Amino acid sequence: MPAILLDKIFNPWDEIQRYQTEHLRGGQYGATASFTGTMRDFNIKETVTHMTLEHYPDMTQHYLDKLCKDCTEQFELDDCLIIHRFGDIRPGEPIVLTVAWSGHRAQAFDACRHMMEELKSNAPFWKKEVTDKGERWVHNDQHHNKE
Amino acid sequence: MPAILLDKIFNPWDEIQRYQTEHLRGGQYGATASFTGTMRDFNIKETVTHMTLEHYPDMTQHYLDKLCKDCTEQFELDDCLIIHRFGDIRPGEPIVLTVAWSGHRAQAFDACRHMMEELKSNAPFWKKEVTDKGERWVHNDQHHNKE
Amino acid sequence: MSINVQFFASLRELIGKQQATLPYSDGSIVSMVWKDASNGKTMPDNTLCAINMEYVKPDATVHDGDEVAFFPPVTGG
Amino acid sequence: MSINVQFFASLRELIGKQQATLPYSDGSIVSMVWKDASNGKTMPDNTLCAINMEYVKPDATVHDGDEVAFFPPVTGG
Repeated sequence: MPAILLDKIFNPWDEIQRYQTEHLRGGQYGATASFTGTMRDFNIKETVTHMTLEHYPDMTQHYLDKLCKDCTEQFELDDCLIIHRFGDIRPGEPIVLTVAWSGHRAQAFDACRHMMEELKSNAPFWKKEVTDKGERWVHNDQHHNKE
Repeated sequence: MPAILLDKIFNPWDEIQRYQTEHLRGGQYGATASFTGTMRDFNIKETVTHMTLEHYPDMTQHYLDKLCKDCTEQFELDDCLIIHRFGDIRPGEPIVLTVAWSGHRAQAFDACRHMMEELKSNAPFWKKEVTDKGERWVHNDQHHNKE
Repeated sequence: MSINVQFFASLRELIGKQQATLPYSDGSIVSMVWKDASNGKTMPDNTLCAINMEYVKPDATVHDGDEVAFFPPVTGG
Repeated sequence: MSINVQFFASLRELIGKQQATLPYSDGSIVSMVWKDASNGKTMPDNTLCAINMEYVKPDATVHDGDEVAFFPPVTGG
């Protein structure tokens, strides 16, 4: 049940597949729920070239590790996975992946969603838009990606 | 927003990736929620070698097509995808995949789950266990896969 | 003037056939189609019925040329 | 006898530094650490505070050797 912070583009489907192959047994889990958040090019003024995602490395890692551990217990998961980008992100690139493996679909869905909601509310990440004229911090009421 | 009935094993992650590449534009969607239901080897008596999934081809296709169409409208999705097996299925193999692409995570989660709940309640499929001593129909209160 | 009847899963095995063609009678309803196609067997309580791929109640009216299907609770997904 | 203070995102820019080391004073609380480290700037209303990677309120007690962090509402995910 790892939480992985990445400063490079990643392919969520390859990561799920790889994690499953390496860490789970084929017939063990009956239900896999996943969520991928991607940077949209939509709603972004044309001058925005990319986003920079700042984080508080130790606390972010600590927070996400604890979130994985707590979710696994609370929802009785077989396993879970969180991957989150930091650094420069371009439109169309995945920002976050949450995955829950469980024996039961309700738990898988609930856990996957809970990870996203908790992460969006509490994980120490801050988005900044980079434009050709300068930079500006994204606020919670702006909708540049999945929100 | 296709619903695909398959009589062969499929890789859900490859299918999501392929569908996304062929039918969606990179920065269009911000949120992708997926659910995969897999046949467990757990809780199944050792003599069960596989399951056979019977369906009512025209009605099943009709039902799933309508479910995709209705979900896309109801949850204002960018797109959705359902893949469901029929025929012989072995432990560890995926049975069903539902995916929702949306601008917003709540809609993606809600739609993905709604597709699964509706499908499990109403799509004309019937599971039969095949053992070395014979066959028996699975009832709703049995838990051989993600339920 | 006929009706195409389909049975699935455990009902197919109960009735002993997958398909039957019945003559259409004016004013026929789904439960009458069951009776005729099943040789008078009792319809199991939880039986689901469909006309032309849409779920209906056993008292739904059948029309000439309809496909009427009977099956047990579904267990897909 | 010291405290390590960290500022992130817009607060880093507001304060003009990422990090500060303050002498530890007995009975110190988070809001006092802000005051000392920020040269008396007003703490923005929605500021979040953490001690040693755990969220705390501004009136939480600080201990010698703690890492105290200040940052704006998070916008990850």
